[in-house]
Amino acid sequence: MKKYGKWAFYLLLIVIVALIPLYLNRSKSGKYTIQVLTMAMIWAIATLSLNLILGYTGQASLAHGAFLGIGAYAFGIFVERVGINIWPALILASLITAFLGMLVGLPSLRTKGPYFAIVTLCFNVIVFKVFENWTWLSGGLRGQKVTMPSYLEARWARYYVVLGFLILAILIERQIVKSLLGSSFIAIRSNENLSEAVGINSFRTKLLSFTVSCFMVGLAGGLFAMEKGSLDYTITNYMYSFYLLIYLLIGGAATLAGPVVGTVGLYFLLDKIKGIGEWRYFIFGLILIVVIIYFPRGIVGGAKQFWEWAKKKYYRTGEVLE
Amino acid sequence: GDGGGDGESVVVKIGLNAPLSGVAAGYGQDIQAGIEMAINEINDDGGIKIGDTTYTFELKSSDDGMVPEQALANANQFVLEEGINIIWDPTANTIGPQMGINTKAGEEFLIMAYTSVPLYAQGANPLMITMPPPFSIYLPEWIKLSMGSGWMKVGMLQTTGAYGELWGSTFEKAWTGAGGEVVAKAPADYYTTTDYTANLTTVLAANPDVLFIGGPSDPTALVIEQARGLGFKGGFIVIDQAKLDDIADITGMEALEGAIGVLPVENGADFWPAMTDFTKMYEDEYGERVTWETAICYTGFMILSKAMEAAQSVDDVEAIRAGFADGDVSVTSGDVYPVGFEGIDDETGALLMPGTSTMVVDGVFVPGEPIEWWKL
Amino acid sequence: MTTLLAVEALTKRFGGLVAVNKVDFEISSGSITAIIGPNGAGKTTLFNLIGGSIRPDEGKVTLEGRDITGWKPFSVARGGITRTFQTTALFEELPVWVNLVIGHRMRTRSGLFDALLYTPRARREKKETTREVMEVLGFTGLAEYADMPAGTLPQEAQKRLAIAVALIGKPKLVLLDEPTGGVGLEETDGIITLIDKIRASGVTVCVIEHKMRMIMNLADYIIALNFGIKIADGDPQSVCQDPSVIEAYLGECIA
Amino acid sequence: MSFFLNQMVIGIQLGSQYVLVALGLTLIFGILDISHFAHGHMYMIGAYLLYIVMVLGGVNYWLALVICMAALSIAGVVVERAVYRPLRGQPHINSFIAAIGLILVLETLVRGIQPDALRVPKPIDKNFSFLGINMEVQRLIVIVGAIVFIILLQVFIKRTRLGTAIEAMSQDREGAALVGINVNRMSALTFAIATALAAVAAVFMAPLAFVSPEMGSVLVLKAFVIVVIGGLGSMKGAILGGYLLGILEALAIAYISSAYKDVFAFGVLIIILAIWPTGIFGGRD
Amino acid sequence: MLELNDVHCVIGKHAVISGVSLQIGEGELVCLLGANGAGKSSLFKTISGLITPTQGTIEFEGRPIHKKNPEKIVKLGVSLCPEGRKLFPRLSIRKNLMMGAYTRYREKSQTAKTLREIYELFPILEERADQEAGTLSGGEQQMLAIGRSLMCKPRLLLLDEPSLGLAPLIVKKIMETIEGINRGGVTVLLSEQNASMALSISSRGYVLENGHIVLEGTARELAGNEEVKKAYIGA
Ligand SMILES: Nc1ncnc2c1ncn2[C@@H]1O[C@H](COP(=O)(O)OP(=O)(O)OP(=O)(O)O)[C@@H](O)[C@H]1O
Ligand SMILES: Nc1ncnc2c1ncn2[C@@H]1O[C@H](COP(=O)(O)OP(=O)(O)OP(=O)(O)O)[C@@H](O)[C@H]1O
Ligand SMILES: [Mg+2]
Ligand SMILES: [Mg+2]
Repeated sequence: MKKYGKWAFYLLLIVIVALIPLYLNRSKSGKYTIQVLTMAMIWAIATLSLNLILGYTGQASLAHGAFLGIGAYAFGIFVERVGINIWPALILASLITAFLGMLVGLPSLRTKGPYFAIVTLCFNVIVFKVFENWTWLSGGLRGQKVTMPSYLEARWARYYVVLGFLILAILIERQIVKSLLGSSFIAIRSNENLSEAVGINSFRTKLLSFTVSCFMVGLAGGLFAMEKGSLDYTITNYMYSFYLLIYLLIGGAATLAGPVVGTVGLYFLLDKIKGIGEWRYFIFGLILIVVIIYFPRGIVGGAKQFWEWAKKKYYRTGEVLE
Repeated sequence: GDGGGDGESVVVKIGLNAPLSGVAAGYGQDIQAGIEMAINEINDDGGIKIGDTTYTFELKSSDDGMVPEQALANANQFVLEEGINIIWDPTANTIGPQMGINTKAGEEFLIMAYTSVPLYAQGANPLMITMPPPFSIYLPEWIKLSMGSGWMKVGMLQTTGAYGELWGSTFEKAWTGAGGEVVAKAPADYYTTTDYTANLTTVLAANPDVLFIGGPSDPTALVIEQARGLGFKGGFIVIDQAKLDDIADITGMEALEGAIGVLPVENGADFWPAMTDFTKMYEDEYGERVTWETAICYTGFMILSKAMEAAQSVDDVEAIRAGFADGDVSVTSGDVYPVGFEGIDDETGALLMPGTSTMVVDGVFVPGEPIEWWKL
Repeated sequence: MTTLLAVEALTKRFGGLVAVNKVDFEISSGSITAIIGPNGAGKTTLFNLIGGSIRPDEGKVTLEGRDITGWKPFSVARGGITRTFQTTALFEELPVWVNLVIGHRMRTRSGLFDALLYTPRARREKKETTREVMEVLGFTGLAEYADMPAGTLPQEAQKRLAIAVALIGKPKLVLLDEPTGGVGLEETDGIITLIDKIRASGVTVCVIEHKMRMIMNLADYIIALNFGIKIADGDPQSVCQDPSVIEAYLGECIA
Repeated sequence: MSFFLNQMVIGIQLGSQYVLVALGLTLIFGILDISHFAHGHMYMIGAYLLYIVMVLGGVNYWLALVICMAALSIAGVVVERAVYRPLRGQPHINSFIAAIGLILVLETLVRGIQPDALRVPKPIDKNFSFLGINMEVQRLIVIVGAIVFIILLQVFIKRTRLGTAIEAMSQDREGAALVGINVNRMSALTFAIATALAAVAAVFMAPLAFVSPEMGSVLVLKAFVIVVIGGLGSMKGAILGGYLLGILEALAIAYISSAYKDVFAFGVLIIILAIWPTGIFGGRD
Repeated sequence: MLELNDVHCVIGKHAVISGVSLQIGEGELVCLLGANGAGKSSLFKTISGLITPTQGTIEFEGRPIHKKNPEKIVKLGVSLCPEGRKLFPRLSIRKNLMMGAYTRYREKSQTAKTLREIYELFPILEERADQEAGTLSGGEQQMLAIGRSLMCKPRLLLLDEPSLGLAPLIVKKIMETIEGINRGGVTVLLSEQNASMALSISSRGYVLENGHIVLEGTARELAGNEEVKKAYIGA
């Protein structure tokens, strides 16, 4: 019964989220909000991908900005220069990102903890420099245009596409972390030496997690290109890796709702306070410090803890009453 | 203000998509100042009149931090939330992506592009106006000045990135075409590098006569200073992003001896009488020296308002774009506005404003003649 | 009885120190072997060498005749040897039952596609894992703690959980490094009983211990190390009376 | 040959700055385990302090060095107290988020107060020539000064009671408290020393470049890489790594390509970590 | 010398010490018995300041110390050899020991003498003086931990299961050493799993269960008590 209640809640949530564009699409400014939501959901997919490797497998990748860019460019180039239909292009772009992710993972996953973070950061810097300098690849100042088929011209259409992929990404991540494979991921996060001692090939497991994670971030990149309609080399900037990390930790790592809540919340906040100019970064910075101090497990983690605490209190009084 | 006419009065919003935070914030603010000055002047005069309606202007600025992704979002927000259809943008890397979205049906907007990169070279955009002259126009004169001084060997140390690379390759082609030699190349990222010595020693080891340098003004000044510090005695060819007067403030004129670049803005008064007053007006209001950005954007906005009048519309962007070519507009010249103007290249959308080179000789900026590049 | 594990001339040096020095011994299947010796004798190092977490400088380890020298820890575990650590190692923030699921992971095959598509194999293995977890929880007497994070368990329950995690992978041999270190008298008895049960269930045990009384009752065979060298081996009585063992380790024979 | 020598010297000078910043970071990141990404911004504050003290206050350069070190250590202590101490006991990566927050706050604040880049004059505005190398005296000051402070720090950490106490505290807080070490005071002291080193780097480097709000952001990235390459917590590693990166960059500009110098330098660093997964001096995991 | 009055402690949500009162006189060797999880280690931590009691007072030589920080309490002469050793794993043995004498930095020659005494007690520590503590074997680490807690020349020494993981011969030696230290004038509070061994050297003892003191008496009384025999001595 309880389980059905939960699913009913999720279904209701999806219905509400699906109805939003119907309301917003009536005005021009509503259309802009649709666009902001769409972008936020794309970033949320990227954050979910980081959640897999960092939140669940415990490896802090700082290269996800680069992989997002690689996915976006792969998609843009397939669509624009090769002339492939967008759907196979999206899959191809994700596969290519996953493959490159695996190549990067091979040397870098030999390292652990901060070493891994720095190796991936170095990798991101390199990718950024390469995209900056290879104008034949990145399109230089004009960037890379990405033309969408006419049925995706309307913002609400892209909103539904992205929403669909976001739900898919959440489901995929859920399937993985609740599975036996997921228990291997979590084991490595918890205690890598012990995992090895009980027969888990930690390198292969991490590599798999990283590759899947890169597939997802490549997908987010493709959707990014689809939504923006235009790309340039700055999309590979390592600042985006930092942002993904911020979204994830503020939202709540190793939870399924955390990445989505953190990303959508912060992305929206940053968009809304744009009007106050440069000082928005001051406010944003303060928010980061305060939230991380008072919600070390992020917003969702904190809420969960509170919920558990409240529940226990309830049960305890229940016991007394008996 | 209400224009004093009989009809109604409407406020027209103009968008500015510029770096207003971070390294290039000062640059964005110069642009902003030019537009603001023009708007204030027009509004104080009662706005522009089309039919019975009086129109005044209001500037909406949005910070894009030179991040294209952000610029695209800002543009969308301008168009959709504010109903804006004219957007000013002063950085080539953020204009490029916007050229991909500004013709979308129902969401058209006119890009007022402040960039010397001829972005239209790879395919014109029907809804874009480009203000400063394309950078390539200076090259023949600069090369002449340089080679006239007997400097045939150049070392290249301009900024990296797409803009710098474009400048570099254009320059290199022109230079070697004119019989010069590129003896060494060590471009540096002017936005992040704080010490250019390693680049400089590398280039100087090849004994160049002249250095091709430039990026934002401050780091460019540092390059010059460090080059002199390393004992370099030759000249500099400075790309148009760097302003020689700002550089002189930092390095002093002595270090600038032999520098070739774009004429400092105040010397523009030699050719365009209105510059003198404009310079003073700016200094009174903002308490610092005016820049080309401000002067050109001011002029550009004035021309825009004329184009609106010619088009008899403030929101039909295609008509406004066409209005730029209207005879009424092209009479304007350096007598009324601080920068000379002779109409528009209707095909590319480039405003026909001349550029002027200079060379520092014996501690003074010796100006060249304004280059009327559209006539070449 | 057949030989399960054979160690030949195993040697490990740390700088100038020879922590394990040409050690030979055999463990026959179904037995309980105890390793004793003074502190720093090289007992834990010996376990690390067998378990693969460090590589030997010389010598050979064979499991059922198969050379496993220099294998990575996870391969050794899959080959049939699991272990516990001297300072109890657990997946601390995870619930007890998840610790066991992880321990059982090497007996299951389902991978990415099973997870995504929830294939029959995934379903079957999940069921199988649940069954095994319940069984081991019962076997080690940890059922009451099943949902608690492992790190919050009492000392002695943690020790038992560490053994349970090692057992659930169905090894042929478990290596227990001081399973009763820091455990009180009554609880020690519980762990002794558990070790007996493990042997009875057909798993060979090798244990490092300092509690001689316990060893004397439990072990079939004792190996004594000192300065990395095997100084004695044999049945408990003979080792206990061995003068070199008494001098280096026991002080007096307890039995 | 003299060109190569020249380039090496410049590499060493670049490296000197890296080493000073990286050494402070080794203390904070390698020893206290705090991802203090705002360390570069403390360096930036140090440069502004120099401007205030020397240019506005008219104080002598060397005295200004001392004042800046003192003032910045206090700033470091404040940062530790206000931002990082409340985070103690949380997952390590959380300090990274707080640091990013701090970066945004500091940079916006400084730019809000003074948007323009500033210059600081050189204390000795001369050049010197030696073995075909011709450069500013200030660069010599950087090189020699860095060596002096490196030695001072080494002696402090390895030879003094307080230095060992810092190391001890970083390895086991409870154990440290039990032998009578005031752990809070030690964390504060560590921050004070680390930021004082950042001040040294800033005071040495400021006359050679601009003082601007973003001057520290690229530097800190490199410092992090250096600390990790050298092996976490290893001073030797930070020193070697810092000079290595400086020389690599200088040589990459000279012999490979200046546009790809980061690609080359960071590429080499990736290779190093692929060979030694815990850094050159095999710091802890 | 040490007096606990109705001390209560809470860790997280668990009450781990509930109403413990005990006195230790100058020069005594008192032992603390109790099953796993009874709260022995928590009590030690409370005395040495790592845990602040929620209620009750602790006095050392007449001075209240229950609100003091651990480093202050060490300075007063109370030293704890903790459960889990809490060594500095990447410092050498010598530096670990020198850190033990952190509070005695003014007495260079005295510390050197203490160091020599400890080396005599555990020769292996001198042999390996430059080895990093983290690479020592379990038992070697325990010796180092005891050595370190002695370096500050405490007047009250708290030993939390010092024989943990030590070989029988060493355990014997340690017990003798503790007796020796006590005879030298240091008051000792000792917790042990090996109750018979602990009782054999101590003068008095307390039995702790679930955070309460359930029994106290002289060593001989306790050793004779049936319940103690059954639960902690066996056979
Ligand atoms: N990584 C290492 N580096 C240097 N020496 C080491 C290392 N690991 C272990 N040693 C040394 O090797 C010797 C054997 O250690 P080991 O841990 O095997 O002893 P042990 O027999 O398990 O002792 P205990 O009963 O005290 O646990 C010890 O002297 C120890 O100091
Ligand atoms: N950090 C903690 N979080 C939660 N509970 C704790 C914590 N530390 C101790 N406890 C609980 O407090 C109680 C007393 O623990 P303590 O370690 O003091 O017992 P002990 O008598 O020393 O046991 P042992 O013989 O195992 O060392 C136990 O029930 C333990 O589970
Ligand atoms: Mg051992
Ligand atoms: Mg205890």
